[in-house]
Parts: sequence; structure tokens; C-alpha cells
Amino acid sequence: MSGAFLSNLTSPPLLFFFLGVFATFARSDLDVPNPVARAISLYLLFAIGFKGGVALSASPLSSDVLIALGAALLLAALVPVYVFFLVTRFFSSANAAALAATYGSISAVTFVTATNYLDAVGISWGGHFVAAMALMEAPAIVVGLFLYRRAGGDTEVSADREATAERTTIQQLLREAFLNGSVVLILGSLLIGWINGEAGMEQLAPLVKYPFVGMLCLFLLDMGLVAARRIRDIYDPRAGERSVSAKTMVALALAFALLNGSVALLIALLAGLPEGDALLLTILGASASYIAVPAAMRLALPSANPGIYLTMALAVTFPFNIVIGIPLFHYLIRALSA
Amino acid sequence: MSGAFLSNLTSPPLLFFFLGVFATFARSDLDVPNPVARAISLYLLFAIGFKGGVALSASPLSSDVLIALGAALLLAALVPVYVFFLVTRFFSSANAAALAATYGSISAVTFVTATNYLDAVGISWGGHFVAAMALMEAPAIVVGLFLYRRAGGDTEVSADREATAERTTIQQLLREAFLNGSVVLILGSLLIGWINGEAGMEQLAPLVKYPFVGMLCLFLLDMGLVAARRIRDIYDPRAGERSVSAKTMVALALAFALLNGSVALLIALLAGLPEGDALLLTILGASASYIAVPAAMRLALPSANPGIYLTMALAVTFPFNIVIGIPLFHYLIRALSA
Amino acid sequence: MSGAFLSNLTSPPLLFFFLGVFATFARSDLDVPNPVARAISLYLLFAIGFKGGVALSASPLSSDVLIALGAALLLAALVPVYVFFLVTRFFSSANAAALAATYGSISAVTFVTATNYLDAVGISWGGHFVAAMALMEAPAIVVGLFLYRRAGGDTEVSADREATAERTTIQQLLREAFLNGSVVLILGSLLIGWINGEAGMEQLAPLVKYPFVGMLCLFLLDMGLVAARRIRDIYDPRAGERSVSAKTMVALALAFALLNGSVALLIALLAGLPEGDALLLTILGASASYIAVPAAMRLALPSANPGIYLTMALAVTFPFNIVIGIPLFHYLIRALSA
Amino acid sequence: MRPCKRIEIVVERSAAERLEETLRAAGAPDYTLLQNAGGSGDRGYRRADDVTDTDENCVFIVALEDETLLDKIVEGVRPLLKRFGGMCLVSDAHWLIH
Amino acid sequence: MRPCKRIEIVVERSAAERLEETLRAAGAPDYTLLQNAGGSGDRGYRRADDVTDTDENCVFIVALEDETLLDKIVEGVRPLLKRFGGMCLVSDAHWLIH
Amino acid sequence: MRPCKRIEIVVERSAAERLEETLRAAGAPDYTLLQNAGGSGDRGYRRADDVTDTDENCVFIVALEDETLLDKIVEGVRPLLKRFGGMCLVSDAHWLIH
Ligand SMILES: Nc1ncnc2c1ncn2[C@@H]1O[C@H](COP(=O)(O)O)[C@@H](O)[C@H]1O
Ligand SMILES: Nc1ncnc2c1ncn2[C@@H]1O[C@H](COP(=O)(O)O)[C@@H](O)[C@H]1O
Ligand SMILES: Nc1ncnc2c1ncn2[C@@H]1O[C@H](COP(=O)(O)O)[C@@H](O)[C@H]1O
Ligand code: NA
Ligand code: NA
Ligand code: NA
Repeated sequence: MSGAFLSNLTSPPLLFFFLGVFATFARSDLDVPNPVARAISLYLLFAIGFKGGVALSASPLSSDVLIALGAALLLAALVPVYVFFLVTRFFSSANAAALAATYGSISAVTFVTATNYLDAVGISWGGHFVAAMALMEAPAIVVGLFLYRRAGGDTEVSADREATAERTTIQQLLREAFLNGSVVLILGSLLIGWINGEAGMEQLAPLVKYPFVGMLCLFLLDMGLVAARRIRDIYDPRAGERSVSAKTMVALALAFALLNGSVALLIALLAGLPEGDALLLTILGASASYIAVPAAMRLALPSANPGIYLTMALAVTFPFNIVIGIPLFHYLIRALSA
Repeated sequence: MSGAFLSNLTSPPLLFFFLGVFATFARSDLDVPNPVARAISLYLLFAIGFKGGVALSASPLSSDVLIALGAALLLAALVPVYVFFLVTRFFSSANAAALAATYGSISAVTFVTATNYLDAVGISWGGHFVAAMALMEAPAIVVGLFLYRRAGGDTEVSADREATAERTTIQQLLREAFLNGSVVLILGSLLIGWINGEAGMEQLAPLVKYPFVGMLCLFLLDMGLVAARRIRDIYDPRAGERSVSAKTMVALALAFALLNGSVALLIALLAGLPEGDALLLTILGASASYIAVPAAMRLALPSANPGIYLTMALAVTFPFNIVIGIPLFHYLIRALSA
Repeated sequence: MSGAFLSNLTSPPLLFFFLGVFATFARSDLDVPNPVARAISLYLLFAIGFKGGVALSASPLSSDVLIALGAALLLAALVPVYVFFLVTRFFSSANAAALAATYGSISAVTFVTATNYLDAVGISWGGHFVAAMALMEAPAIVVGLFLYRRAGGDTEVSADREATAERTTIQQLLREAFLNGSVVLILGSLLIGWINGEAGMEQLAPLVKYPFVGMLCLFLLDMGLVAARRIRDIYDPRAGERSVSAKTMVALALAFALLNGSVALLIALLAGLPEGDALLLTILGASASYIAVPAAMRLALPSANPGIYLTMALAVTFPFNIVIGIPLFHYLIRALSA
Repeated sequence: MRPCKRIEIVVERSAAERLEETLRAAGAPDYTLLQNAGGSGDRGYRRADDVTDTDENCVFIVALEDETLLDKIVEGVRPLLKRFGGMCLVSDAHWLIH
Repeated sequence: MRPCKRIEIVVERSAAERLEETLRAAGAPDYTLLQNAGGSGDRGYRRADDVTDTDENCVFIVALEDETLLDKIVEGVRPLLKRFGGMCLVSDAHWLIH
Repeated sequence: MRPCKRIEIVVERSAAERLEETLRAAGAPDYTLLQNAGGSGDRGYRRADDVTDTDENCVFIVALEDETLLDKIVEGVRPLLKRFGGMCLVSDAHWLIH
């Protein structure tokens, strides 16, 4: 445990994440320009998608793939339901629904960091998990909104209706969710990698494979800057009127990472996934979305407060998962499957 | 034919282009930030220029080089003339001149895609064609404006004169055309590659050579997004007042790709160019400019409508060439030179 | 001499710098988008830092390291003092202090170009000089401001005090200086490289090592554009009211490069540094800051004119150093240590 | 130069497309759009320098000659601001007719 | 605070340098420039997120204390707008003198 | 729509954070921020397309309903402009209340 834990802590990507956190708290003016940050995240989705597709092309589509995808979808549908009911006591139903969607969905960078961890410790993982990740981005959004409407959020929604001439119907939302930019890029790259296989990888490896870890370092540097800024914002007078205390937010964000991770771990073991795949499913469960879901919530639930759901996912759950979650869950998987 | 055609269709760059097109029509919010798109296109010009220069340094400057450059210039001077007269019946003389310049000039990315196609099918091509491409960017602009003035566009131009204190004289325009950013970058990189030769390539290969295909994929992904957006715009109510119908525009854009390509192919055969070089000259003829020329037209012929010439070049001719044109012309070259 | 001089002149990075200069003077519209330029400079700091750290991890921390760092700090404290007194006759004390800080500090890109020069000619250099470079960025700022206040700049400063509620105290400034973004990134990457050593380099080499020269080319292309623009601005009517003549500025900028370089060279010889390290210390002395220091001066000495100190550092001293300074000082070192 | 109204609307990025349609529907299709704006308001702080792109505002500038359209625009914009937050300012200006 | 005119000019990127000269020639060399703007007008839609950089507007903001210069500026700007399209708005404002 | 003041402040990037604090201190924490602006003024030319990022302006737009705060803001902003240069314009506008 502590071995893997330490070697994860001192891996270049993690250390660059810490560097970003340090820079923010030290009030350094270190900054990654916004278009560059977006370019690197496009790169990571493009690369992981293509790698996954090539891996998939190597092994024939077996029932394992279907089992994995099934487990992923089950997880994505299950998590938002209990998250919603667990938090309604703390939050307005709009915020509760937003949190349900956030934690039911996933963080691609957390997933990428986990695959990088597995590659580092030399444990194989199934390329189809890239597809599983992509599939898990959207469903929680729909579940969250469904719960929200059941909980009597309808008035607000019908208000929407008038205000925006039916623009946010469920169908519309589904489309927006499944055609979200990152989903399209991941699945598209996966498909292209799958079509081109090893021959394609030979052509693209110098871009999608070799510099991958380095790019991840640069991205995590930026994530460190961004996450720390939001942490600082929580304790900022400006944020005084926030409806929930910083303590509650941090506590919940950690609790959900652990709870959802454990649920996912259970499903992984029941589905009999191999070690690497089990860790990936677990970390997908433990992770929360800070890109796709917030973007959708802004449209569908503008009354929900990003200062809550976005901050919890980005500033607490994300750092916890890449720093502690990955080696911790890996340790548990080994212990339980032994 | 259909073999090469299919393997081109399923090559990673083309598939990423389709992914971009799909994302736009599916109304996904997938987007490549503008500065990043510009950075990748700078990279492609820088890389192709340097590669061409190194290739050139390997083979002594022979008469072949002069023949190739001559053929290229002939083509660049010939195409705009007949294009202008072919379209004056459909368009105002300003728009006709802009189209002449657009189709007389070239698309660097189409050229790059063609070189990538040749590398993939293992056919050699002459580095001096990079110079030929660069030389072909500007002349058509001058020819187009000359035809425009002959056609009585003078009044407008003299109006310019007053309005802008002689700022757009022919000389000035020539300078602007030949010192256009991409021309300077391509020729500069070519020269530097030529000076440094193989030794230089050893230093720069990890940037200009190995990741090249991958970068082309990312750029074509963006081109797919952009081209599809413009196609959509044509059929957009907003574009209602457009002077020409979408059908006419699409038909002309396809016709010019085929006609100009055929003319170029003829010249290539008469000049006795080897297979690879013949394809490059042909595709240079078939391609149209959507960066250098529109930029110059905005200055010299602001009364011309970019919604026509830019859209035709970018949204119809470009996709046709990279998807169908390259393998089609390759097939014809083989058939005719057999 | 002339051999090394020529091969430096014709190395890809230098030639791309000239290409940028040419493009600007030819009034080409060649341009590197701002966020991209910033991304490349982040990359260079990240890469040189990591490389330095790995190099450091190979050789045990010996007294050589301490001597080098000591020499660097001495230099950074010494240069601004005499620069200040040398220029007070030409400039207001605010401008004099800004120049002192500018020339006491360093240019990371000049340093990087020097390391690239050494790698090209196959002379080894100590990774700890990356740390030395980072350490030299800030001190001159403090010295410059100290001299400024001694020279009676206090009134202005106390005025500041009121205006900005004590925000620019010396302590505050020290913090701002030492936590400047580039310093943090360099030292952070150095530390991370040092922790991960060769194993880390194996993971990151495809990003931080192999494409390095190519990235340097792209960055110097942009530096050529930017430096030439500023040179042009000096001779621009718009700049008519400038307090000092262009001739004076150019002369001083060249004089300081030579003088400070010579002082550094002397220190290097007295400290008995090996050939490569001596050149690096010399070029650090000769170089001037055009990023960290101007940013700090804007805050601390807004009455100083960036049109003077920034232009001298960026448009005159920088080009001189990378084109002539590096091989020249290398020649001197060889001559003197022989 | 003719008198006109200068309308300045700040909305978050995700509402921009919707606002554009609202303007067109109201018969004022012309505008200038500044993207990548940050800001601070009732909904807190918007940084516009995040990896998460949800923190960004847009500024629409509309010059309106036919002032009778103003009410229609305002009525179209109000629900958007209600829903997404933002700001709408209207001031008098003179339009250089070319 | 002194009364002044606030001039806001939207032109496409390729005309920006020219406009700058026009302003200087008219004796109003000071301005603030916002680049990378999109918009929609008689000449249709401008996206400002293309690879082709010809689809971009710039917004110039000029604060003018000496109102006698206004006509000169307007006369310099009009031909530019005629030629390249765009927009010029003039409104009253107060300038904080520092 | 309620009458309000529209305040437009141009300062260089390095002073932006400070201005933000000034506004908050003056009781007007809300604003819209446009970054990456260039310009030209007493301190000469600002290109905002340099590797050296010191050449950049920011534009703050503040809508102020409670006009009694105006003086406080002005007094807070003046020393900043004195020190860093820039510009502050105030004009009348109407605020669409949502
Ligand atoms: N008083 C104001 N002045 C200027 N901009 C404002 C003001 N209030 C709100 N905004 C802008 O509108 C955005 C959304 O406002 P809100 O919905 O109040 O958070 C903010 O991020 C600001 O960019
Ligand atoms: N009524 C308007 N309000 C705001 N901006 C406008 C207006 N008309 C034109 N513009 C701007 O000026 C640019 C060029 O206008 P035009 O020449 O009419 O196409 C457009 O892309 C808009 O950015
Ligand atoms: N008259 C003006 N109109 C518009 N913007 C101005 C004006 N004067 C100054 N500025 C802006 O304020 C910045 C700093 O002004 P200055 O301190 O005068 O150099 C300039 O770069 C411009 O962006
Ligand atoms: Na999850
Ligand atoms: Na052509
Ligand atoms: Na120095």
C-alpha cells in the first residue's frame, strides 16, 4: 500500500499538480492561458480515446466488454439516485439534482490519471473502459433532472418553457448530454483508433502515446492552479452569502468520493472484473464531473449554484481521487480480491 | 482505385475530418479554440516547409526543379483567367475576381494532406513542390485584381484611392500577397531546412516529422468543424438575401475542383512529372485558398462577398479534394501515364 | 571562433529568429497568437527545469553547486548597482532603477539558447545552473528599488503607500519577485526532475527533451517578430516624445551586454568554473529580463518607461546575445582559460 | 449621425446562442459580440480563465435605430436574464450613418 | 470629471491598422482596442472562431475631450465604414481626470 | 428600467486585481471584465500580442444603480489611474431590472 501510495505521490504528474496548488496559495502569478488549457484537455481526450480504440482492436469484442459497459451504466444510473436523496436535506432540490448529476457523471482527467498509474505500476487495463468512461458522462444528467422534476421542480421548468420556448425539453437535454464535445471526441477517437488498430498507432504514437505523460503533467499543473483557486474562493469573504458552510462542502465531497468509489468497487467485484479494470470502474464511480455536467446544469438548472457543485467536484473530490483515491482503492481491490 | 480510395477514406486524418463534420451537424459543442487552430496551422506550414527544404538539400538543384516551378506558375496564372470569365455571368465582377483569385491560389492543408497520402501509399515526391506551393499562393490575387480593373471596376478602385490615400496600389498588393504570413513561413522554413539538411532534420524530426500525422488529424478535426458550420450557414435563413443560390455555389465549387485539377493534370503530364509530383501539382490546381486570398480580398475587394468565395473554397472544394479528389486524381494519373 | 560563430548563426533556432525579424521588417502579417507564445515559453521553462533537475540528480550535490549559486547571486547583486550609477546621468532615477533591475536579472530564453548551443557543440554543463538562473531572476528587482528609494524616490513611494494602502512594501515586492510565475515553474520543475531522476526523464523525454530544439525554433521565430516590432517602434514618429534618443538606447543596450558579460566572465574564471558552466554564467550576466522584471516594474515603478527598459532588453540585448554574445563569450572563455 | 439606442447585454456563454435568436426574433439581428469576458455579480465570481469553460460571460452590443423595437427586445431579454443572470444596459447614442 | 464624447467604432480586423492611422491623423491618437470580436450586420455573420482569420471584428473605444475633433474623426471614419462595413457610435460621457 | 450610471474603466492588467478590490471596498463589487485589450495613450502604445505580457489592458464595466457610491468609486479609482495610467468614463444609462 504505502509503497504504491508514495510512488504515486512522487510521480511527475502528481508533483506538477502540487506545484500548481503551491503556486496559487503562494499567490504566484503562474498561469496557463485558457485556450492552452483547453487544447491540452482536447489532446488528452483525443489520445486516451485513440489508445483505447487501438487496444480494443487488438482483443476481439468479448462478453467482458458488454459486462464492463453494463456495470458502468448501472453505476451511472445508481449513484445520482442515492446522492440526490442523501443531500436534499442540506440543499435546495435544484442544488441536490446538480450534485446528483455531478457525482453520477465522471472526470476524464481522473480516469486518465488512473490509467497512467496502472501503466506505471505495470498492470494491464481494457481499452473498452475508455468507452465505458465516455458512456458514463451523460446519463447522470438525465437522472438528476428527472429526480428534480419529480421533487416538484416542475414550476421552474414550465417557467423555462415559456421563457425559452420549449428549448430545454428532456429530449433536447439528452442530445446535449450525449453530444457533449468531450463525449464526441472520446468516442470518435476511440472509433478511429479501433478502425485503424496497430497500424494507426504506429502513425500517431509520436503524438498520442510518447508525450502523453508529459502533457498530463502540464494539465495537472493547471488543474492544481484552478482547484486551489476555488478552494481559496470558498474561504473568501466574497463568498460570504453562500448557503452552505465550507466545512459541509468539503466533508460531503470527500464522503461521496469514498462512498461512490466503494459502491463501484463492489459492482466491479461482483462483475468479476480483473484488477486493472476494477480500479478504473472504481475511480470512475468516485470521480465527479467538472466540465460536462456543469455546462449542462447551467442550461437546465441555472438556479443551482456552481459555487457548490462545481467547487466540490473540482476543488475537493478531484484532488482527493488523484492523490489518495487511486492508490487507496487499488489497495482495497487487492485486499478484497485476495 | 477503390482500394486507394478506401484506405484514404479510413486514414486517421480523414476520419478526424469526418468526426468534425459529424460533431457540427449533430450540434455538438465540440470546438477547437481559435489560437490553437492557428498554432496547429503554423506548425503544419513550419513542418512541411522544413521537410521540403531537407528533401531539396538531398537532391542537387536540377532542371526538374525549374520545370516544376514553371508549371506551377503557369497554372497559377492560367486558372484565374478562365475562372473569371466562366463566372462573370453568375456574379458581380468583384465576386468574379475574388473567385478567380481564390481558385487560382492554393490550400496548403490540401497539399499537406496529399503529401501525407503519398507517404502512406509509399510514393516519393519532390521537396521542391513545397516551394511550388508557396509560389502559387499569391499570383492569382494579382491576376484577379487585374481582370477586375479591366472589367471596369476602376471607379470603385479610384474611390478606394481617395478613401484610403492610395493604400491599395497594385505594387502594395503584390507585396502584401507575396509577404503573406504563410508564404513567408513556408519559404523561410524551406530555406532553413535546405541550409541545415539531414543534420537539421535529426534535431527537428521529433517535432516536424514524427508527430506530423497526429497534428494533421487535429487540424482536420477543426477543419471539419469549420467547413460544416459554413455549409450549414449556406442553408440558413440568416443567409436569405444571398445573391446566388446554395445549389449554384456547391455546383460551381465542385466543377472548379474537377476542371482546375484536370488542367493541372494535363500540364503535369506534358511537363512529364513523375507520379508523386504530378499528383501534387494536380491537387494544387484543384485546391482553392481560404486563408491567404480571403485576407487579401477583404483589403482589395471589400465589395466582394466572402459568404460566396470563402464558403465555396472552404466548405465545398476543400472537403471534396481531401476526400475524393486526391485518390481520384491519383487514379487518373496512373491510368493516363500507363 | 569564426567556425563556432558561423555554425551558431546557421543553427535552426537562430535562422528562425532571423526569419521572424525579416517577416516584421518586410511588413509580413506573420504572427504567433499570444496564448501560443505564452504556452511555448511555459514549455521551455518546464523542460529546462526538468532537464536541469534530472542532471542534478545524477551528480551528488557537491561544493561546485554552492560555488556556482554563490557566483550567480553575487553577480545578480553586483550588476544592478553599477548599472544604476552608470545610467543616472542619462535617465530619471525611476528609469535608472528599472534598467538596473532589468540588466541585473536574466533572460531564460537566452539561457536556454546557450544550453542548446553547448549541446550542439558537445560541451557539458551543470544542471544546477538552471537553479542559478532561476535564483538570478528576482534579486535585481529588490536592489533596483532599494537604490531608487535611496536616490530620493521615496516621496513617490509614500504616495504609492496612500494610493494603494501599503500594497507595495519591500516584503511584498520580494514575495512577488521570488514567486514570479516563471521562477516557480523553473524551480518546481527542477525539483520534480531532481526527485524523479533518470526514471522520470524516461517518461518525459518525448516531451521535454526530443522536441526541445524544435520548440525553441518556434519561440525564437516569435521573439524575432516581437523584437523587430519594438526596434521599429523606436524609430516611429509615434515615439517622438521619447526622452532618450534611439541611438543612446541601442548603444547602452549593447554596452551593458558586453560589460555585464565580461564581469560575469571574470567571476566565472575566479570561481574556476568549467568551460560550459562559465559560458552559462557569462550569458546570464550579459542577458537582461524582458518578462519578470518589466512585470514587477509596472507594479513598483509605474513612472519608469517600459518603452526604454523593456525595449533595450528585448530588442537589442536579447538579439545581440543569442546571435553574437554566445559564440563571442565562448571564444573569450577558451582564450582566457587556455 | 442619427440618434439611436445603444444596448449592452452581458450573459453567460451558454445563453449567448439563445440571446442571438431573441434579438433576431425581435427584429434586431445586428450586434457585436465580445466573448471570453469575466465578471462578478449576484451569482458570484466568474473567472473566464478556467479549464472548466462554464465560467465565462459574453457581451453583446446592439445599436438600435428603430427605438420602437426596444420594448420587444427588452421583453425578450428579461426572461433570459431572470434565468441565467446577467445585465442589460440601454443608453442614448448617435449612429454614424455611412 | 469633464464632459467628453465616447466614440465606439467596430471594424473588421483588416481595417484596424487603417482606422488607427485615421484616428492619429484626426488628432485623436488615444484609444482602447478590443480584438477578436464577432458580430452580425449587413455583411452577414462573423464568427471570430475560424481558422481563417478574416472573420473577425475589432472594437475601438475613444474618449474625446476636444469635441471640435469629432467632425474630423467622423469624416475620416466614414469612408472606412463605407468600404469595410462596421459601425460607429458616439455618446456623451464624463471623463475622470487624473 | 431604472436609471443608473455606466462606469467604464481601462487599466493595465497588472492593476486589475487592485481595481477589483477598490470597487469592492467602494461597495460596488459587481462588474464585467474584458481582458486582453490593447490601446494607446500617454504611456504610448500597448500591443497586447507580445510574449512579454506587460503590454495588456483590461476594461471594467460597472453598472451602478446607487449613484451616491459614484464619488467613492471615483476617489478610489483616481489614484490607480494616476499611478498606472488608464481611463475612466462615466455615462448615464438605463438598467433593465430582471
Ligand atoms: N452591476 C454590474 N455591472 C457590470 N456587470 C455586471 C453587473 N452585475 C452583473 N454583471 C455581469 O453579469 C454577470 C452575471 O451577473 P449575475 O447574474 O448577477 O451573477 C456577471 O458575471 C457580470 O459579468
Ligand atoms: N446595429 C449594429 N449593432 C451592433 N454592431 C453592429 C451593428 N451593425 C453592424 N455591427 C457590427 O459591425 C460589423 C460589420 O457590420 P456590417 O458592415 O453591417 O456587416 C458587424 O459584424 C457587427 O460586429
Ligand atoms: N482617450 C482615450 N480613449 C480611449 N482609451 C484611452 C484613452 N486614453 C487612454 N486610454 C486607454 O488607457 C490606457 C492607458 O492610458 P495611458 O495611461 O494614457 O497610456 C491606454 O493604453 C488606452 O487603452
Ligand atoms: Na462518478
Ligand atoms: Na488552385
Ligand atoms: Na543579467
